[in-house]
Amino acid sequence: MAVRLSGVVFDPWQELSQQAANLPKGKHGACASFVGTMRDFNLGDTVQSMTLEHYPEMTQHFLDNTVAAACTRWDLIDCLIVHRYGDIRPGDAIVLIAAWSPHRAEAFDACHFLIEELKARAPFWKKETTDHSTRWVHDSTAD
Amino acid sequence: MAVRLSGVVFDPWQELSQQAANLPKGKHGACASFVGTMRDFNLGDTVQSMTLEHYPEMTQHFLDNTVAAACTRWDLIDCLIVHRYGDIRPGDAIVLIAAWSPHRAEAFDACHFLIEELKARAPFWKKETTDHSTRWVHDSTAD
Amino acid sequence: MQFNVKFFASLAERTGLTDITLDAHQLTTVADVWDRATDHQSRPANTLCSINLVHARFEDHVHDGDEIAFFPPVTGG
Amino acid sequence: MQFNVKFFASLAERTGLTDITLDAHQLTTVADVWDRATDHQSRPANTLCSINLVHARFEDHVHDGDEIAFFPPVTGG
Repeated sequence: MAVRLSGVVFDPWQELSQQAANLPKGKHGACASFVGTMRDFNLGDTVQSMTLEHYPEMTQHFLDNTVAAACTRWDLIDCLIVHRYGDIRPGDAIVLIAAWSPHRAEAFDACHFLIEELKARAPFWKKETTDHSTRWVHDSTAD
Repeated sequence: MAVRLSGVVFDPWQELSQQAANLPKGKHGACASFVGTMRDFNLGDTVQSMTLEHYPEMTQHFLDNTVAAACTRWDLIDCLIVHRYGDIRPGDAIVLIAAWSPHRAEAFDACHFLIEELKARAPFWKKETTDHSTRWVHDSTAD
Repeated sequence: MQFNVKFFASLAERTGLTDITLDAHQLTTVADVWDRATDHQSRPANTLCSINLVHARFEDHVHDGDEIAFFPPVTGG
Repeated sequence: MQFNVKFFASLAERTGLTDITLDAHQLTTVADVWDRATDHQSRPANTLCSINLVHARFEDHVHDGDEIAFFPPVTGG
Protein backbone atom coordinates (compact mmCIF):
# COMPACT_ATOMS: atom_id res chain seq x y z
CA MET A 1 0.00 0.00 0.00
CA ALA A 2 1.46 3.36 -0.96
CA VAL A 3 0.26 6.95 -0.76
CA ARG A 4 2.60 9.51 -2.20
CA LEU A 5 2.31 13.28 -2.68
CA SER A 6 4.47 14.66 -5.45
CA GLY A 7 5.59 18.25 -5.98
CA VAL A 8 6.94 17.45 -9.44
CA VAL A 9 5.65 15.84 -12.65
CA PHE A 10 5.12 12.08 -12.32
CA ASP A 11 4.53 9.43 -14.97
CA PRO A 12 1.42 7.46 -13.95
CA TRP A 13 2.22 4.50 -16.22
CA GLN A 14 5.70 4.17 -14.82
CA GLU A 15 4.32 4.38 -11.27
CA LEU A 16 1.85 1.60 -12.08
CA SER A 17 4.54 -0.48 -13.73
CA GLN A 18 6.88 -0.17 -10.74
CA GLN A 19 4.17 -0.92 -8.20
CA ALA A 20 3.00 -3.97 -10.19
CA ALA A 21 6.57 -5.26 -10.55
CA ASN A 22 6.82 -5.58 -6.77
CA LEU A 23 3.71 -7.75 -6.43
CA PRO A 24 3.94 -11.53 -6.16
CA LYS A 25 3.18 -13.09 -9.55
CA GLY A 26 -0.09 -14.93 -10.02
CA LYS A 27 -1.95 -13.70 -6.91
CA HIS A 28 -3.86 -10.75 -8.33
CA GLY A 29 -6.26 -11.29 -11.21
CA ALA A 30 -7.24 -7.67 -11.58
CA CYS A 31 -5.96 -4.12 -11.43
CA ALA A 32 -8.33 -1.18 -11.81
CA SER A 33 -6.76 2.22 -12.14
CA PHE A 34 -7.69 5.83 -12.67
CA VAL A 35 -5.54 8.70 -13.88
CA GLY A 36 -6.77 12.29 -13.63
CA THR A 37 -5.00 14.70 -15.93
CA MET A 38 -5.02 18.48 -16.14
CA ARG A 39 -7.17 19.80 -18.96
CA ASP A 40 -6.54 23.05 -20.80
CA PHE A 41 -10.19 24.12 -20.49
CA ASN A 42 -12.72 24.58 -17.70
CA LEU A 43 -16.09 26.34 -17.55
CA GLY A 44 -15.65 27.59 -21.10
CA ASP A 45 -12.23 29.18 -20.54
CA THR A 46 -8.78 28.20 -21.71
CA VAL A 47 -6.65 27.33 -18.70
CA GLN A 48 -2.93 28.11 -18.87
CA SER A 49 -1.78 26.62 -15.62
CA MET A 50 -2.94 25.63 -12.18
CA THR A 51 -1.64 25.66 -8.65
CA LEU A 52 -2.74 22.88 -6.34
CA GLU A 53 -2.56 23.89 -2.72
CA HIS A 54 -2.97 21.24 -0.07
CA TYR A 55 -2.76 20.61 3.67
CA PRO A 56 0.16 18.17 3.59
CA GLU A 57 -0.16 16.41 6.95
CA MET A 58 -3.93 16.07 6.70
CA THR A 59 -3.79 14.93 3.08
CA GLN A 60 -1.39 12.14 3.94
CA HIS A 61 -3.39 11.18 7.03
CA PHE A 62 -6.69 11.23 5.15
CA LEU A 63 -5.44 9.19 2.20
CA ASP A 64 -3.69 6.63 4.42
CA ASN A 65 -6.94 6.17 6.35
CA THR A 66 -8.98 5.92 3.17
CA VAL A 67 -6.70 3.18 1.82
CA ALA A 68 -6.99 1.35 5.16
CA ALA A 69 -10.79 1.62 4.95
CA ALA A 70 -10.76 0.20 1.41
CA CYS A 71 -8.63 -2.72 2.60
CA THR A 72 -11.14 -3.68 5.27
CA ARG A 73 -14.02 -3.47 2.82
CA TRP A 74 -12.57 -5.29 -0.20
CA ASP A 75 -10.14 -8.13 -0.79
CA LEU A 76 -7.16 -6.07 -1.95
CA ILE A 77 -3.57 -7.12 -2.59
CA ASP A 78 -2.27 -3.60 -3.07
CA CYS A 79 -3.32 0.02 -3.55
CA LEU A 80 -1.45 2.99 -4.92
CA ILE A 81 -2.30 6.67 -4.72
CA VAL A 82 -0.07 9.37 -6.16
CA HIS A 83 -1.25 13.00 -6.12
CA ARG A 84 0.45 16.13 -7.42
CA TYR A 85 0.57 19.45 -5.66
CA GLY A 86 2.15 22.78 -6.59
CA ASP A 87 2.33 24.24 -10.10
CA ILE A 88 0.77 22.07 -12.78
CA ARG A 89 0.57 22.35 -16.57
CA PRO A 90 -2.12 21.06 -18.96
CA GLY A 91 -1.47 17.41 -19.77
CA ASP A 92 0.23 16.72 -16.44
CA ALA A 93 -1.12 13.85 -14.37
CA ILE A 94 -2.78 15.16 -11.20
CA VAL A 95 -3.84 11.93 -9.56
CA LEU A 96 -3.28 8.21 -9.96
CA ILE A 97 -5.36 5.61 -8.14
CA ALA A 98 -4.87 1.86 -8.50
CA ALA A 99 -6.27 -1.19 -6.73
CA TRP A 100 -5.09 -4.78 -7.18
CA SER A 101 -7.33 -7.67 -6.16
CA PRO A 102 -7.82 -11.34 -6.95
CA HIS A 103 -11.21 -10.32 -8.41
CA ARG A 104 -12.35 -7.80 -10.97
CA ALA A 105 -15.36 -6.32 -9.17
CA GLU A 106 -13.38 -5.69 -5.99
CA ALA A 107 -10.59 -3.93 -7.86
CA PHE A 108 -13.12 -1.71 -9.68
CA ASP A 109 -15.16 -0.90 -6.60
CA ALA A 110 -12.10 -0.08 -4.49
CA CYS A 111 -10.58 2.14 -7.20
CA HIS A 112 -13.89 3.97 -7.59
CA PHE A 113 -14.27 4.39 -3.82
CA LEU A 114 -10.74 5.80 -3.47
CA ILE A 115 -11.10 8.43 -6.19
CA GLU A 116 -14.59 9.47 -5.02
CA GLU A 117 -13.43 9.84 -1.40
CA LEU A 118 -10.37 11.77 -2.54
CA LYS A 119 -12.41 14.13 -4.73
CA ALA A 120 -15.03 14.69 -2.03
CA ARG A 121 -12.87 15.00 1.09
CA ALA A 122 -9.08 15.19 0.58
CA PRO A 123 -7.81 18.69 1.40
CA PHE A 124 -6.64 19.94 -2.01
CA TRP A 125 -7.61 23.24 -3.65
CA LYS A 126 -7.15 24.18 -7.28
CA LYS A 127 -6.39 27.73 -8.38
CA GLU A 128 -6.35 28.11 -12.13
CA THR A 129 -4.92 30.80 -14.36
CA THR A 130 -7.05 31.42 -17.45
CA ASP A 131 -6.55 33.84 -20.34
CA HIS A 132 -8.11 36.63 -18.30
CA SER A 133 -7.94 35.78 -14.62
CA THR A 134 -6.69 33.72 -11.72
CA ARG A 135 -9.47 31.99 -9.80
CA TRP A 136 -10.12 29.32 -7.21
CA VAL A 137 -12.01 26.37 -8.62
CA HIS A 138 -15.28 26.03 -6.71
CA ASP A 139 -16.41 22.56 -7.67
CA SER A 140 -14.59 19.85 -9.56
CA THR A 141 -16.41 16.80 -8.21
CA ALA A 142 -17.81 15.86 -11.62
CA ASP A 143 -14.58 16.32 -13.60
CA MET B 1 -9.37 3.72 -30.87
CA ALA B 2 -7.40 0.49 -30.95
CA VAL B 3 -8.26 -3.18 -30.52
CA ARG B 4 -5.35 -5.54 -30.67
CA LEU B 5 -5.06 -9.31 -30.19
CA SER B 6 -1.64 -10.49 -29.10
CA GLY B 7 -0.20 -13.98 -29.31
CA VAL B 8 2.78 -13.02 -27.16
CA VAL B 9 3.35 -11.41 -23.75
CA PHE B 10 2.48 -7.71 -23.65
CA ASP B 11 3.27 -5.06 -21.05
CA PRO B 12 -0.03 -3.34 -20.16
CA TRP B 13 1.67 -0.28 -18.65
CA GLN B 14 3.78 0.27 -21.73
CA GLU B 15 0.70 -0.12 -23.94
CA LEU B 16 -1.10 2.51 -21.83
CA SER B 17 1.90 4.79 -21.90
CA GLN B 18 2.23 4.60 -25.68
CA GLN B 19 -1.48 5.11 -26.30
CA ALA B 20 -1.57 8.10 -23.93
CA ALA B 21 1.51 9.64 -25.55
CA ASN B 22 -0.39 9.90 -28.85
CA LEU B 23 -3.31 11.83 -27.38
CA PRO B 24 -3.54 15.62 -27.65
CA LYS B 25 -2.42 17.18 -24.37
CA GLY B 26 -4.99 18.80 -22.13
CA LYS B 27 -8.16 17.39 -23.75
CA HIS B 28 -8.78 14.35 -21.56
CA GLY B 29 -9.22 14.79 -17.85
CA ALA B 30 -9.59 11.11 -17.07
CA CYS B 31 -8.36 7.66 -17.97
CA ALA B 32 -9.92 4.57 -16.41
CA SER B 33 -8.19 1.29 -17.08
CA PHE B 34 -8.43 -2.36 -16.18
CA VAL B 35 -5.78 -5.06 -16.42
CA GLY B 36 -6.70 -8.73 -16.05
CA THR B 37 -3.78 -10.96 -15.13
CA MET B 38 -3.43 -14.72 -15.02
CA ARG B 39 -3.58 -16.14 -11.51
CA ASP B 40 -1.82 -19.30 -10.39
CA PHE B 41 -4.96 -20.62 -8.67
CA ASN B 42 -8.58 -21.31 -9.62
CA LEU B 43 -11.35 -23.29 -7.92
CA GLY B 44 -8.95 -24.43 -5.23
CA ASP B 45 -6.30 -25.79 -7.60
CA THR B 46 -2.85 -24.57 -8.50
CA VAL B 47 -2.79 -23.61 -12.17
CA GLN B 48 0.45 -24.14 -14.07
CA SER B 49 -0.46 -22.63 -17.41
CA MET B 50 -3.39 -21.79 -19.61
CA THR B 51 -4.23 -21.80 -23.29
CA LEU B 52 -6.60 -19.14 -24.54
CA GLU B 53 -8.38 -20.20 -27.69
CA HIS B 54 -10.36 -17.65 -29.63
CA TYR B 55 -12.28 -17.08 -32.85
CA PRO B 56 -9.98 -14.46 -34.33
CA GLU B 57 -12.20 -12.79 -36.92
CA MET B 58 -15.23 -12.69 -34.64
CA THR B 59 -13.20 -11.48 -31.68
CA GLN B 60 -11.87 -8.54 -33.65
CA HIS B 61 -15.31 -7.80 -35.12
CA PHE B 62 -17.02 -8.03 -31.74
CA LEU B 63 -14.50 -5.85 -29.91
CA ASP B 64 -14.43 -3.23 -32.68
CA ASN B 65 -18.22 -3.02 -32.50
CA THR B 66 -18.19 -2.86 -28.72
CA VAL B 67 -15.74 0.05 -28.79
CA ALA B 68 -17.94 1.79 -31.38
CA ALA B 69 -20.97 1.26 -29.13
CA ALA B 70 -19.10 2.75 -26.15
CA CYS B 71 -18.18 5.79 -28.25
CA THR B 72 -21.81 6.53 -29.09
CA ARG B 73 -22.84 6.16 -25.46
CA TRP B 74 -20.10 8.13 -23.69
CA ASP B 75 -17.94 11.16 -24.48
CA LEU B 76 -14.68 9.33 -25.19
CA ILE B 77 -11.44 10.63 -26.60
CA ASP B 78 -9.83 7.22 -26.99
CA CYS B 79 -10.20 3.54 -26.09
CA LEU B 80 -7.68 0.74 -26.04
CA ILE B 81 -8.26 -2.99 -25.80
CA VAL B 82 -5.41 -5.51 -25.88
CA HIS B 83 -6.16 -9.21 -25.35
CA ARG B 84 -3.82 -12.19 -25.26
CA TYR B 85 -4.46 -15.53 -26.87
CA GLY B 86 -2.42 -18.73 -27.03
CA ASP B 87 -0.24 -20.09 -24.22
CA ILE B 88 -0.20 -17.98 -21.08
CA ARG B 89 1.72 -18.21 -17.80
CA PRO B 90 0.71 -17.04 -14.30
CA GLY B 91 1.46 -13.34 -13.91
CA ASP B 92 0.98 -12.61 -17.61
CA ALA B 93 -1.47 -9.87 -18.54
CA ILE B 94 -4.51 -11.35 -20.31
CA VAL B 95 -6.52 -8.25 -21.02
CA LEU B 96 -6.07 -4.49 -20.93
CA ILE B 97 -8.99 -2.07 -21.24
CA ALA B 98 -8.64 1.71 -21.14
CA ALA B 99 -10.99 4.61 -21.79
CA TRP B 100 -10.01 8.28 -21.98
CA SER B 101 -12.63 10.99 -21.55
CA PRO B 102 -12.86 14.64 -20.54
CA HIS B 103 -14.82 13.43 -17.50
CA ARG B 104 -14.19 10.88 -14.77
CA ALA B 105 -17.59 9.16 -14.64
CA GLU B 106 -17.63 8.61 -18.41
CA ALA B 107 -14.15 7.07 -18.41
CA PHE B 108 -15.11 4.73 -15.55
CA ASP B 109 -18.44 3.71 -17.03
CA ALA B 110 -17.00 3.07 -20.48
CA CYS B 111 -14.10 1.01 -19.09
CA HIS B 112 -16.51 -1.03 -17.00
CA PHE B 113 -18.87 -1.55 -19.95
CA LEU B 114 -16.02 -2.72 -22.20
CA ILE B 115 -14.64 -5.31 -19.78
CA GLU B 116 -18.12 -6.62 -18.87
CA GLU B 117 -19.11 -6.98 -22.53
CA LEU B 118 -15.82 -8.67 -23.30
CA LYS B 119 -16.15 -11.12 -20.41
CA ALA B 120 -19.78 -11.92 -21.24
CA ARG B 121 -19.66 -12.13 -25.02
CA ALA B 122 -16.21 -12.05 -26.68
CA PRO B 123 -15.37 -15.48 -28.13
CA PHE B 124 -12.44 -16.57 -25.96
CA TRP B 125 -12.12 -19.89 -24.13
CA LYS B 126 -9.67 -20.73 -21.37
CA LYS B 127 -8.21 -24.20 -20.95
CA GLU B 128 -6.08 -24.50 -17.85
CA THR B 129 -3.48 -27.03 -16.82
CA THR B 130 -3.52 -27.73 -13.07
CA ASP B 131 -1.36 -30.06 -10.99
CA HIS B 132 -3.56 -32.99 -11.89
CA SER B 133 -5.53 -32.21 -15.05
CA THR B 134 -6.20 -30.12 -18.11
CA ARG B 135 -9.70 -28.64 -18.15
CA TRP B 136 -11.83 -26.07 -19.90
CA VAL B 137 -12.85 -23.22 -17.62
CA HIS B 138 -16.65 -23.14 -17.43
CA ASP B 139 -17.29 -19.74 -15.91
CA SER B 140 -14.93 -16.88 -15.28
CA THR B 141 -17.37 -13.98 -15.36
CA ALA B 142 -16.75 -13.06 -11.73
CA ASP B 143 -12.96 -13.27 -11.83
CA MET C 1 -26.05 -24.21 -50.48
CA GLN C 2 -22.60 -24.06 -49.01
CA PHE C 3 -21.63 -23.15 -45.45
CA ASN C 4 -18.38 -22.69 -43.65
CA VAL C 5 -18.95 -24.29 -40.24
CA LYS C 6 -16.63 -23.86 -37.27
CA PHE C 7 -16.50 -25.47 -33.83
CA PHE C 8 -14.48 -24.09 -30.93
CA ALA C 9 -12.99 -25.19 -27.61
CA SER C 10 -14.81 -28.02 -25.80
CA LEU C 11 -17.33 -28.29 -28.64
CA ALA C 12 -14.56 -29.00 -31.14
CA GLU C 13 -13.25 -31.75 -28.87
CA ARG C 14 -16.70 -33.18 -28.29
CA THR C 15 -17.81 -33.23 -31.93
CA GLY C 16 -14.42 -34.01 -33.41
CA LEU C 17 -14.97 -31.14 -35.85
CA THR C 18 -13.14 -27.83 -36.16
CA ASP C 19 -13.64 -26.16 -39.51
CA ILE C 20 -15.62 -27.77 -42.30
CA THR C 21 -17.27 -26.83 -45.54
CA LEU C 22 -20.83 -28.11 -45.60
CA ASP C 23 -22.62 -28.62 -48.93
CA ALA C 24 -26.25 -29.22 -48.16
CA HIS C 25 -29.76 -28.34 -49.21
CA GLN C 26 -32.95 -27.80 -47.28
CA LEU C 27 -31.22 -26.16 -44.32
CA THR C 28 -33.24 -23.28 -42.91
CA THR C 29 -31.86 -22.48 -39.47
CA VAL C 30 -28.64 -22.58 -37.50
CA ALA C 31 -30.06 -25.59 -35.66
CA ASP C 32 -30.37 -27.39 -39.01
CA VAL C 33 -26.71 -26.65 -39.73
CA TRP C 34 -25.69 -28.16 -36.38
CA ASP C 35 -27.72 -31.31 -37.04
CA ARG C 36 -26.34 -31.82 -40.54
CA ALA C 37 -22.73 -30.91 -39.72
CA THR C 38 -22.55 -33.14 -36.63
CA ASP C 39 -24.69 -35.92 -38.07
CA HIS C 40 -27.31 -35.22 -35.40
CA GLN C 41 -25.07 -35.33 -32.37
CA SER C 42 -26.80 -33.99 -29.26
CA ARG C 43 -26.20 -30.29 -28.64
CA PRO C 44 -25.17 -29.23 -25.13
CA ALA C 45 -27.81 -26.94 -23.63
CA ASN C 46 -25.48 -23.97 -23.23
CA THR C 47 -24.11 -24.03 -26.79
CA LEU C 48 -23.77 -20.62 -28.45
CA CYS C 49 -23.68 -19.81 -32.15
CA SER C 50 -22.84 -17.05 -34.59
CA ILE C 51 -23.64 -16.20 -38.19
CA ASN C 52 -20.97 -14.27 -40.09
CA LEU C 53 -19.11 -13.26 -36.90
CA VAL C 54 -22.21 -11.99 -35.10
CA HIS C 55 -23.90 -13.69 -32.14
CA ALA C 56 -27.02 -15.51 -33.34
CA ARG C 57 -29.80 -17.79 -32.12
CA PHE C 58 -30.42 -21.36 -33.23
CA GLU C 59 -33.72 -20.43 -34.82
CA ASP C 60 -32.11 -17.72 -36.99
CA HIS C 61 -32.20 -18.37 -40.73
CA VAL C 62 -29.03 -19.16 -42.67
CA HIS C 63 -28.12 -18.27 -46.23
CA ASP C 64 -25.81 -19.65 -48.89
CA GLY C 65 -22.21 -18.74 -48.15
CA ASP C 66 -22.73 -18.04 -44.43
CA GLU C 67 -20.03 -18.75 -41.87
CA ILE C 68 -21.72 -20.52 -38.96
CA ALA C 69 -19.84 -21.12 -35.70
CA PHE C 70 -20.67 -23.15 -32.59
CA PHE C 71 -19.00 -22.61 -29.24
CA PRO C 72 -19.43 -23.04 -25.48
CA PRO C 73 -19.98 -20.09 -23.08
CA VAL C 74 -17.09 -17.68 -23.40
CA THR C 75 -14.43 -17.29 -20.69
CA GLY C 76 -12.09 -14.52 -21.85
CA GLY C 77 -10.77 -11.48 -20.06
CA MET D 1 -5.00 27.14 26.10
CA GLN D 2 -2.95 27.20 22.97
CA PHE D 3 -4.04 26.29 19.46
CA ASN D 4 -2.28 26.02 16.14
CA VAL D 5 -4.74 27.52 13.67
CA LYS D 6 -4.41 27.18 9.89
CA PHE D 7 -6.28 28.72 6.98
CA PHE D 8 -6.11 27.43 3.43
CA ALA D 9 -6.77 28.55 -0.14
CA SER D 10 -9.47 31.22 -0.60
CA LEU D 11 -10.03 31.37 3.17
CA ALA D 12 -6.40 32.31 3.72
CA GLU D 13 -6.74 35.10 1.16
CA ARG D 14 -10.05 36.26 2.62
CA THR D 15 -8.97 36.33 6.27
CA GLY D 16 -5.38 37.37 5.63
CA LEU D 17 -4.31 34.53 7.94
CA THR D 18 -2.40 31.35 7.12
CA ASP D 19 -0.84 29.74 10.17
CA ILE D 20 -1.07 31.25 13.61
CA THR D 21 -0.61 30.26 17.22
CA LEU D 22 -3.63 31.29 19.23
CA ASP D 23 -3.33 31.74 23.00
CA ALA D 24 -6.80 32.08 24.39
CA HIS D 25 -9.08 30.99 27.18
CA GLN D 26 -12.77 30.20 27.32
CA LEU D 27 -12.83 28.64 23.85
CA THR D 28 -15.11 25.60 23.73
CA THR D 29 -15.80 24.81 20.08
CA VAL D 30 -14.19 25.09 16.65
CA ALA D 31 -16.60 27.96 15.97
CA ASP D 32 -15.14 29.80 18.98
CA VAL D 33 -11.66 29.33 17.55
CA TRP D 34 -12.74 30.85 14.23
CA ASP D 35 -14.28 33.86 15.95
CA ARG D 36 -11.24 34.53 18.13
CA ALA D 37 -8.62 33.84 15.45
CA THR D 38 -10.32 36.01 12.81
CA ASP D 39 -11.49 38.67 15.25
CA HIS D 40 -15.11 37.76 14.43
CA GLN D 41 -14.89 37.95 10.67
CA SER D 42 -17.97 36.44 9.00
CA ARG D 43 -17.55 32.80 8.08
CA PRO D 44 -18.54 31.71 4.55
CA ALA D 45 -21.43 29.22 4.70
CA ASN D 46 -19.50 26.40 3.01
CA THR D 47 -16.41 26.63 5.25
CA LEU D 48 -14.99 23.27 6.38
CA CYS D 49 -12.82 22.54 9.40
CA SER D 50 -10.60 19.91 10.93
CA ILE D 51 -9.22 19.06 14.36
CA ASN D 52 -5.82 17.38 14.44
CA LEU D 53 -5.96 16.41 10.72
CA VAL D 54 -9.44 14.90 10.89
CA HIS D 55 -12.59 16.43 9.41
CA ALA D 56 -14.66 18.04 12.15
CA ARG D 57 -17.80 20.12 12.72
CA PHE D 58 -17.96 23.66 14.04
CA GLU D 59 -19.78 22.55 17.16
CA ASP D 60 -17.05 20.00 18.04
CA HIS D 61 -15.12 20.70 21.23
CA VAL D 62 -11.47 21.77 21.12
CA HIS D 63 -8.69 20.99 23.57
CA ASP D 64 -5.40 22.59 24.54
CA GLY D 65 -2.75 21.89 21.91
CA ASP D 66 -5.17 21.09 19.10
CA GLU D 67 -4.36 21.95 15.51
CA ILE D 68 -7.50 23.54 14.04
CA ALA D 69 -7.77 24.20 10.28
CA PHE D 70 -10.29 26.10 8.19
CA PHE D 71 -10.70 25.60 4.46
CA PRO D 72 -13.16 25.92 1.57
CA PRO D 73 -14.74 22.90 -0.18
CA VAL D 74 -12.00 20.68 -1.58
CA THR D 75 -11.24 20.43 -5.29
CA GLY D 76 -8.48 17.85 -5.71
CA GLY D 77 -8.16 14.86 -8.00
